[in-house]
Amino acid sequence: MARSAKAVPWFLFAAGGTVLSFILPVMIFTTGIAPALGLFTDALSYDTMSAFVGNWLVKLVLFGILTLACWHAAHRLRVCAHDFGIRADTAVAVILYGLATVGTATAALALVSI
Amino acid sequence: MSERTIELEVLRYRPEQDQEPFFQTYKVPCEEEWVVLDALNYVKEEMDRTLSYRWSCHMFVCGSCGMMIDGEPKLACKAFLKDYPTGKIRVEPLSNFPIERDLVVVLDDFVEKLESVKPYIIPKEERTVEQGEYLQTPAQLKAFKQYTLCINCLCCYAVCPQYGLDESFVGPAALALAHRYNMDSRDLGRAARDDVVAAAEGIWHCSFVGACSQVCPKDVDPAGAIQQAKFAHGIDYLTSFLPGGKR
Amino acid sequence: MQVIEADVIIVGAGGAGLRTAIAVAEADPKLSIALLSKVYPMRSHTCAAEGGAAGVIKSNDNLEYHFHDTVSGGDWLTDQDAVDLFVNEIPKELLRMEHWGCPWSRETSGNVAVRPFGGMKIMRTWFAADKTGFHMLHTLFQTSIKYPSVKRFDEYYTVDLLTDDGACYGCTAIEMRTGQMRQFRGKAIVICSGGAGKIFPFTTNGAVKTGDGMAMAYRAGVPLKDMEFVQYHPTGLPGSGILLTEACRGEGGYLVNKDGYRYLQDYGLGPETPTPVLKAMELGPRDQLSQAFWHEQKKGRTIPTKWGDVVHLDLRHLGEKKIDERLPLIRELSAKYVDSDPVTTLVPVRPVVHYMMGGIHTDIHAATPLKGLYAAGECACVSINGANRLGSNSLGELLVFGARAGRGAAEYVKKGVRAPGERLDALAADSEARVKAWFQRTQASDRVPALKKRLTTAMEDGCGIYRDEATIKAACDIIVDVRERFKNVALEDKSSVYNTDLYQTLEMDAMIEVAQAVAVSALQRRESRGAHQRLDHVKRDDEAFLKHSMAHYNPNGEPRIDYLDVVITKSKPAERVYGARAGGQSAA
Amino acid sequence: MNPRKPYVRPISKTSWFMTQGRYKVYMLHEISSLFVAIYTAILIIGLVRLGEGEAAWQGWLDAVTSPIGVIFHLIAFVFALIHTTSWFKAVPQAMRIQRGEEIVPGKLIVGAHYGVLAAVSLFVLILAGVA
Repeated sequence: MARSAKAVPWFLFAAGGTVLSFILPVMIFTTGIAPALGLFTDALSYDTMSAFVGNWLVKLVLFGILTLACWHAAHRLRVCAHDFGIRADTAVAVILYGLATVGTATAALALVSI
Repeated sequence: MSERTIELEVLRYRPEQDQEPFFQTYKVPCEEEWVVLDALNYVKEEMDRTLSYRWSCHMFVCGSCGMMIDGEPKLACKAFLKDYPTGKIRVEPLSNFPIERDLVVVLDDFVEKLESVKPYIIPKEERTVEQGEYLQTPAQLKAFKQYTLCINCLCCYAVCPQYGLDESFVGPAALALAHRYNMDSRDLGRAARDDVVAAAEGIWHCSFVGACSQVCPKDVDPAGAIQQAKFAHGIDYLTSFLPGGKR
Repeated sequence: MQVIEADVIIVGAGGAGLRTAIAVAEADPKLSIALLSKVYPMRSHTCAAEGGAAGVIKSNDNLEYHFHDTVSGGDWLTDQDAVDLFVNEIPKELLRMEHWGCPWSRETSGNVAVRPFGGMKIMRTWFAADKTGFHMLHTLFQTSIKYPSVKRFDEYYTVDLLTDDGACYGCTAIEMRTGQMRQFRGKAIVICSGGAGKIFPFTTNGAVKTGDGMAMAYRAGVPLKDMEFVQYHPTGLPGSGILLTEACRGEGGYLVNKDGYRYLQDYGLGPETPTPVLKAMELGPRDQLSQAFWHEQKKGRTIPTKWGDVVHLDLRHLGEKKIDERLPLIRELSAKYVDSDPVTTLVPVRPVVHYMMGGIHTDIHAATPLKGLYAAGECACVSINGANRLGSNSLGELLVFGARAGRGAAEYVKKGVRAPGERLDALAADSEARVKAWFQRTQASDRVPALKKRLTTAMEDGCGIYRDEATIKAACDIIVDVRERFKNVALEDKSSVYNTDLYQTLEMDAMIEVAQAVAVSALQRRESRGAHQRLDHVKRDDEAFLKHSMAHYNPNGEPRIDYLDVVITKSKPAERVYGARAGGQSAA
Repeated sequence: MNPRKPYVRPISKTSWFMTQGRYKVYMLHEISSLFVAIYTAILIIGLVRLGEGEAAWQGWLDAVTSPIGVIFHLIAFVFALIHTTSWFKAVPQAMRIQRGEEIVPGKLIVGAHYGVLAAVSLFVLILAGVA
């Protein structure tokens, strides 16, 4: 047996899991449930959001959360695939970590362009 | 004397005559205070000499009598009949292990794994007997004591789906034992154990189902040990790429 | 039959066997070692030892004290040269265990902690909470993995020794998973197979402790020494016989009768003190505490239960924190098995068969009279335990004499020994035939479990805490009858794979031989000493019996008993003194 | 001749988790990651849309508040709670804290986590102007 590089995605998974455990419920509520309930008058308007996300600190925090969420989900889905009986682990890893990379890059580009 | 009759459904498998296992039911007159092991002993002595199972100490410490009792891995000497009010108890050999015969399972794989994690002190500094003991404070002892309590009953392997699905996994008890030595203030062997413990088949194969810790009759918490080990070995891995790190 | 060769063959992989294996490996890594056991090493009964291992380490203690405690505790039937080297070597052995990772309980300074124990003048018992034997066994097992020359044969049931012309060259053993016999051929053999508590119905001993190794050596012509000395531990749980360690009392527990009275003060162990005083009251020696129970029972001051009469162990005043830290297993066992949480409730206890002081006769080098054959641990009798072993000396014994056996065997092998191959093949074939005979017999009138019940009941009735001519004689007669009937029993399971009917039958064979050695030795020792108390010979008789009993195997009847002088160097036999006069320090 | 014939009991590689309650609970935790992934993708798309201008942003907002969008977010919210509670429950095992001779009780660690959860949630809600 030999030492494995799985430490790297695991740390991203664990960090992501921890951050999400604190922030995810309220985020989903804020961006996905509250608007439908009409709880916002102005908060999600284009101007407000542009100004909010335009703040470099907000960009940084959002980038952190989104990146960790991508990698957390990718790693856990890899385990899920195994648990559902899919044994092509390498292919699964390439696809999922590839998607996480795409997500990370897209988030970075989007944030920079706002 | 308060007696009650228990229906003991035992999974039998006699390799020399059976193609596959089958359930055999014994009606066993039992004392109220008995454990499942007592009922098995009654069967062995009074009803059926051909029933095979392992046991010895009858006090939760030798680890011989781990078996599936109503689907849960338990020590037969710690499974009290009073906790099974229906009077029907199903006894099977530990899951995830090949059945040698009846309730006896093949343990070779586990024993190899236990040996593979270098479960002995790899000392920080060699010490002679004349130099006396290593000093170890009660707090330093506490740091690893819980992980010394494993009796190798294998209940954790029997409930670990990752081991069941893929027996290359080093598994809960062996990894917890490696952690026990890594956490010992006298030991400096974590790097030496890295090859096996931090392999893909080692701690990284664990997906933290946590079932092992739920069934452990000695509260060893192998699942916790493995997560802590992931952190420690993970840091080792990352820092090994820093300048001056040992790869 | 497959032949497996090794330089040193060790039968039994408990504490003594593992220590022996490590000693051989360290003495010469080139020697090959075959370590056989009928169970995986961690199942061995060393794991059930709870309280601790005595060894002089603290500055207020000295080797002389440990020597005298052990010699007087053994009622002067100990060999004092053996005790001398034992007390000398044990601290080093315990330190070695520390270096190998044994999780000894500690003082705040980081030094190992010691606790008081029965019959010890000074606190000197090293401990790992109340699972000392468990931790020692696992430490030894795990450490043994470090040595590539140790090859284990787990779940091999050893059947017979192979001896020729006054020397031992190996053994036959059945691989339990296939049922096939193997011939193990070596140059030195070490028996570390443990005691034989299972010859009694009510015992702290696990199922494995059936005296197999004792019987094997005995049949091979090695005498069994001092077999009549059977230790009753004063505190076992009624029903199951589960051991509640002496450390319960070392930590300050009381023994009280049905009136809540600490009755030990009536038996020369007083006066009572609220906190423990060494060598007094509950910290008296095991033989005297068990005998006091018997007297209380006769006086009607015990508590009747469905599992027999009991007294109570009171730990409540120790408090939850101390009980959880020092006696966690005791708490768990009491709560589960007798529904009594010691933090809040009295725990019912009664004396229970615990340990065989006697065993395979060896010298101080763990060598038996048969060349190349060694023995260590409970199966052996060196003797350091004499007529009554002190609590916490047995774990030390298996280390000291396990190591000595290993070193001795290694040295013996290096002298150059050549096994007489053809002769051994013939002996192995005989051994196999003996086992096969059980398979070939057709159903007999007697069944093994019934015979076992008869045997163990006879032992309890005849060789209990107090004995007399008539009761022992009755036991002897039953054993003769059982031995005769056993010759005709047939296996009910004729299969090969993991046939536990076969192994229980082989165990029964051993138990009969060992039980007979115990009973006949007891019958002929017409005195009272230590754990051997005769109602018809109430006094110790140094004139006639300051001697070791030696039981010699007789295939056609009861063993022949002769006697061997006790080695006395510096401690002349005297009265055993406990209680106030013993001058033990306070252990609070 | 070797009479051994060890019997290996078959385990389904695709439905093993239906055999025990604790495995089902575990799979529920694992499946939360699917909703994390989708939700994260929705957010990233939202940010892209935000950068593309007001109309694009409004389109995203309409999609999120559509019935399907709301149903998805309600389910995702439930899984987020499953993730949070199971993650907190596991923390004392994964992160054992020792103070001197005492192991800090798990309840204390878990309690502290819920405290932080409440603070973070409140902060976000105030920031968003809901509370």
